[in-house]
Amino acid sequence: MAEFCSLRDAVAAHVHDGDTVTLEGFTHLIPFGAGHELIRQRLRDLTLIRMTPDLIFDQLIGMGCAAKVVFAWGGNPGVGSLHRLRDAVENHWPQPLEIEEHSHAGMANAFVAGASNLPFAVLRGYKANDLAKFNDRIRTVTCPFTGEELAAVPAIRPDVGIIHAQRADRQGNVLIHGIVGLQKEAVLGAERSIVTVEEIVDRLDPPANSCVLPHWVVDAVAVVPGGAHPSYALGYYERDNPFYIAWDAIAKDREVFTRWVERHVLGTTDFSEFRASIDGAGAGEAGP
Amino acid sequence: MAEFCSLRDAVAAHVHDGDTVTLEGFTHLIPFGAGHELIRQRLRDLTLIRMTPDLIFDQLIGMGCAAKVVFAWGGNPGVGSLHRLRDAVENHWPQPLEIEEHSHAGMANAFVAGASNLPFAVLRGYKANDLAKFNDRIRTVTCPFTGEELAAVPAIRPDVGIIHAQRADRQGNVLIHGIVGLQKEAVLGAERSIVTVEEIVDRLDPPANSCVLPHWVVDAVAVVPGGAHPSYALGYYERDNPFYIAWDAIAKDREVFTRWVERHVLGTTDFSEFRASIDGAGAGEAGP
Amino acid sequence: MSEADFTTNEMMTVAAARMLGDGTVCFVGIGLPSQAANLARLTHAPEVVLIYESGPIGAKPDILPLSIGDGILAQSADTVVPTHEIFRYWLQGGHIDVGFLGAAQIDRFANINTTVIGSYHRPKVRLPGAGGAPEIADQAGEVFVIMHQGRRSFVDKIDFLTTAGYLDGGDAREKLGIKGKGPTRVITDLCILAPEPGSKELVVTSIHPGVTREKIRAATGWDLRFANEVIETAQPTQTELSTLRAFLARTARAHGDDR
Amino acid sequence: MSEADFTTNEMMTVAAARMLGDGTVCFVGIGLPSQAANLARLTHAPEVVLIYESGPIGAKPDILPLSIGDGILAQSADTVVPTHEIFRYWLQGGHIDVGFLGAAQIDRFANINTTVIGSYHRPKVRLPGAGGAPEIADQAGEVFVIMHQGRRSFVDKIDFLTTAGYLDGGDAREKLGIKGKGPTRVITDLCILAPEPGSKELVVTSIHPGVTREKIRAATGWDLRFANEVIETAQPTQTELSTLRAFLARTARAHGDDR
Repeated sequence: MAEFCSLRDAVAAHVHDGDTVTLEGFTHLIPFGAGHELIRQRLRDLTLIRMTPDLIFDQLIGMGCAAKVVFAWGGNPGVGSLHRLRDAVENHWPQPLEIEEHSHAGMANAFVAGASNLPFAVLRGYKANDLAKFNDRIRTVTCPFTGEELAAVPAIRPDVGIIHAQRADRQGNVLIHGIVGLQKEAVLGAERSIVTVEEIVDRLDPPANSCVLPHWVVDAVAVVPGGAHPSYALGYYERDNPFYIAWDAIAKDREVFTRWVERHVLGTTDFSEFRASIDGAGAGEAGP
Repeated sequence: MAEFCSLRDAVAAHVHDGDTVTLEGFTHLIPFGAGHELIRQRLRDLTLIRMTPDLIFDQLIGMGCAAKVVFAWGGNPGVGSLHRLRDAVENHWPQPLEIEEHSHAGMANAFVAGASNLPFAVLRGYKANDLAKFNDRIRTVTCPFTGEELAAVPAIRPDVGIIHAQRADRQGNVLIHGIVGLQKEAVLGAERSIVTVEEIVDRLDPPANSCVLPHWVVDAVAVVPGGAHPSYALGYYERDNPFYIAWDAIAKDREVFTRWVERHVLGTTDFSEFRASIDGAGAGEAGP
Repeated sequence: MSEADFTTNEMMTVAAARMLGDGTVCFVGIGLPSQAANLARLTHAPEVVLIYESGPIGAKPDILPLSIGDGILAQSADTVVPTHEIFRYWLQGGHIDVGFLGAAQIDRFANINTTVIGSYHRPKVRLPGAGGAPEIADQAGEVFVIMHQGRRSFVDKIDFLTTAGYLDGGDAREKLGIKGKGPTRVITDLCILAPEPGSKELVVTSIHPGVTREKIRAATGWDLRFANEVIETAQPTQTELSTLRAFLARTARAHGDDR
Repeated sequence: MSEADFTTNEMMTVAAARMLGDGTVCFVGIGLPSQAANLARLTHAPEVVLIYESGPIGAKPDILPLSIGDGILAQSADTVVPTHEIFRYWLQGGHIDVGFLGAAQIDRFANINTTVIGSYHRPKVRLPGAGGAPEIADQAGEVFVIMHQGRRSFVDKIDFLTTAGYLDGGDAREKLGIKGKGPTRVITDLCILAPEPGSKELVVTSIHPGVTREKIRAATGWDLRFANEVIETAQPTQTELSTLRAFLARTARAHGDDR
């Protein structure tokens, strides 16, 4: 049953050290506000799951929140590398990072299997490439009708599913529209769920057959305006491409990165303060 | 690529004796017009697939079009039996009818697997009941991660997928809204597809994330106004409940049934003539 | 018929409706279950969430649907999802509290037959089949069954096990790893039955007003037992009756039903 | 720069765009593939159907998206489906004619590495990873690869096989039951390569204007061969160039890009 609370309370109540956590949103609606709150509350040893890690995982990894990352494509879209992810994998900084690496098709199917309460997903995939050589969670099953061998991956059923959505109504029913990615699956397959939204409205009035999460499958709803920034929220604000571009230089250097997070994330109490802190300068300055 | 044509031409081009054919639509948008055309063209030895057979299968079975039916629930919803289905199973009239019987969950998953081009579907289901005893197409697979045993059913990949939808645009893009059932899967998993629609519009203007079938996955689009009657088309007309009620008496008796089909279906050249033929009298009279 | 009087059907529907707690997420079968679930929604349980297998989630129909996918269900729902999603994400996903089912035949361990009377390949009567019931009974938190009681429906032995109740009784169900609690209540036009702790055999726990034990036993195809404490079902309140009757009257008008 | 002149990047994008037939259903990777696919749509192939893995089907962006899920893709699409549906129903379902990919490293048999340079567990360079490419290359009818040519990208041996081309060449691909034809064209800033019939080794089939064989060989990490008949790539038409430049100018303005 959806409880309305601050994002700080939602994270404190539902996310614990060592949890498996997914923060989904395919380019659209990436839950940056929630990711920052994980950093502020200094969570540790998380297994972080995202099909496309993006800057939010770069920040979490660089701040030492993650013991393991499950992913399929870890880059800064249209810009280049995720330098903090690379530094963790290449140089174990700030700590070693275990990785479980899939393809998009594998992870998309794994989220569906998770929402379906199945232990595994079946797909045509991982054919004739090296992914399964380095990931023993890519296996096979045999069709009991045709004898054909297919790929199998374990279902994604995280402790906590965190997403950002456009809006909720006063009961806590959530509407997502535009690119809906794997958000529905991330919530339905999770033990607990946190949804940040742009706003609360009196009536949700969803279009026919749109993506709605009823209040009784959501644990916490927190209003975080702009909570997907520098990603975007269709109908609210555009993707902040200069932020993504500016991030490259910030993340490239350990010290610049650390100063940036200390100043703008750890040095602020919530996402609106963070937004004020970086205002007017793309991703803001790194700080002294 | 969607070709616009008459329903008669669509059926003549795409449906052949012995084909496996699904006519989907869960209570809503049942393709009655297309079903009648199968009867008019006297197709034989069809394997007919529908989760909930409904009156359209009663008519096809009673007219001897079907060699086999794959289904999960065969009744006249809210009224009672499908008498022609029963007569075929119980008394082999007008001919023996093979049945492959599933649960809704099994068939729903089988349609998804079909649209996904997988040979089988995995589900938690068919537990501790007699269905698998009489259907060797209900089997098991073992999870390669947990060792758990789950149910498996073969994917539904018919020769022809036939559905009715609210509308198409001039390119042949199709919009379905309201209860969308398994229609998308029925088309995407089929070798060939026929879509009947209420009307053609200049602009489809689908709501965000609604159920759209692009023109390049549809083979034939035929305009058949009222083509789901006595089922309904949300936004166009309501379900004709008196027809469903009247059907009970018509279908109960072989001769009454046969006269009814001969008069109203075989005695008409298309669905608009059929509608005129029964007009004003529920399901019409059975004829002399 | 005055509001003080009520039929056995009305008693059955009212008794079944009362089982549904407010806020419960209920997977609703068509017919009697739908009638009872909507009566609950219109009386004591305004926040009950009604899910129909065709796709509507949070349906609030103002008339009783004749089919499981009437337009009123889609139009009044919080959201409508594809049918496969209902079975995969919502039912199998573990989000359903109560499955509300009807049945053609039931046995003493609440096993249900909706498939055939007689042999499978040469049936005396071919029934509609399983529909959604097997997985609803498997995966919903618990199941309520609503059905008329009689010797043809309450049978000593079912001819086909369509939907598992407690199988041979005892812990047979748990032993097979079935998650849902199973049929915790069977509501009929005569009484309410529940599985006896331990044996899981259905015993009568509540008798509807004016019904005798003899009448119930006569309408049961096995040697029916009664719980140690059997209460009398509270008769329908005026609110329950008037709400139900108004609902059914609206329904008849809307369906143009002249039966 | 006058319209008569053009850069090697422009030549690459134009040459790649020309590969896409009108009406083709194309699964589009971000970056160079997206640029080329949209140029095709804006020139000779107005009915090309562009599918992005985030969910948009039939996207018609008037600016180049920076990411694979920009708002303009959703807003301009015929429909937007969940990401899993893209991979399950549309790609695996067999509805994609062409997969249009980029790559970090490619070998002589068009096998692609986008995972690591060096060893997997102790990489010299950790690349982004597989993304959608392995299954796109497996399941699309055929694949076009667009990438810059150089000794660090056109390598004798890839360190990690992320996405199968022709594996060891010959019929190695078919033998494994892979359905899609694989990379039938590799378009670079210098030339166009295609698998030689039989061996499936990439050979140069078309050389961009002003580029020498020596330059191409110098930019290739293996002993590159040329097809028996090598043509010169037709230089960009004025329409192609002006359309591409206007598209990129609109993009730069919209993204506030001051790079």
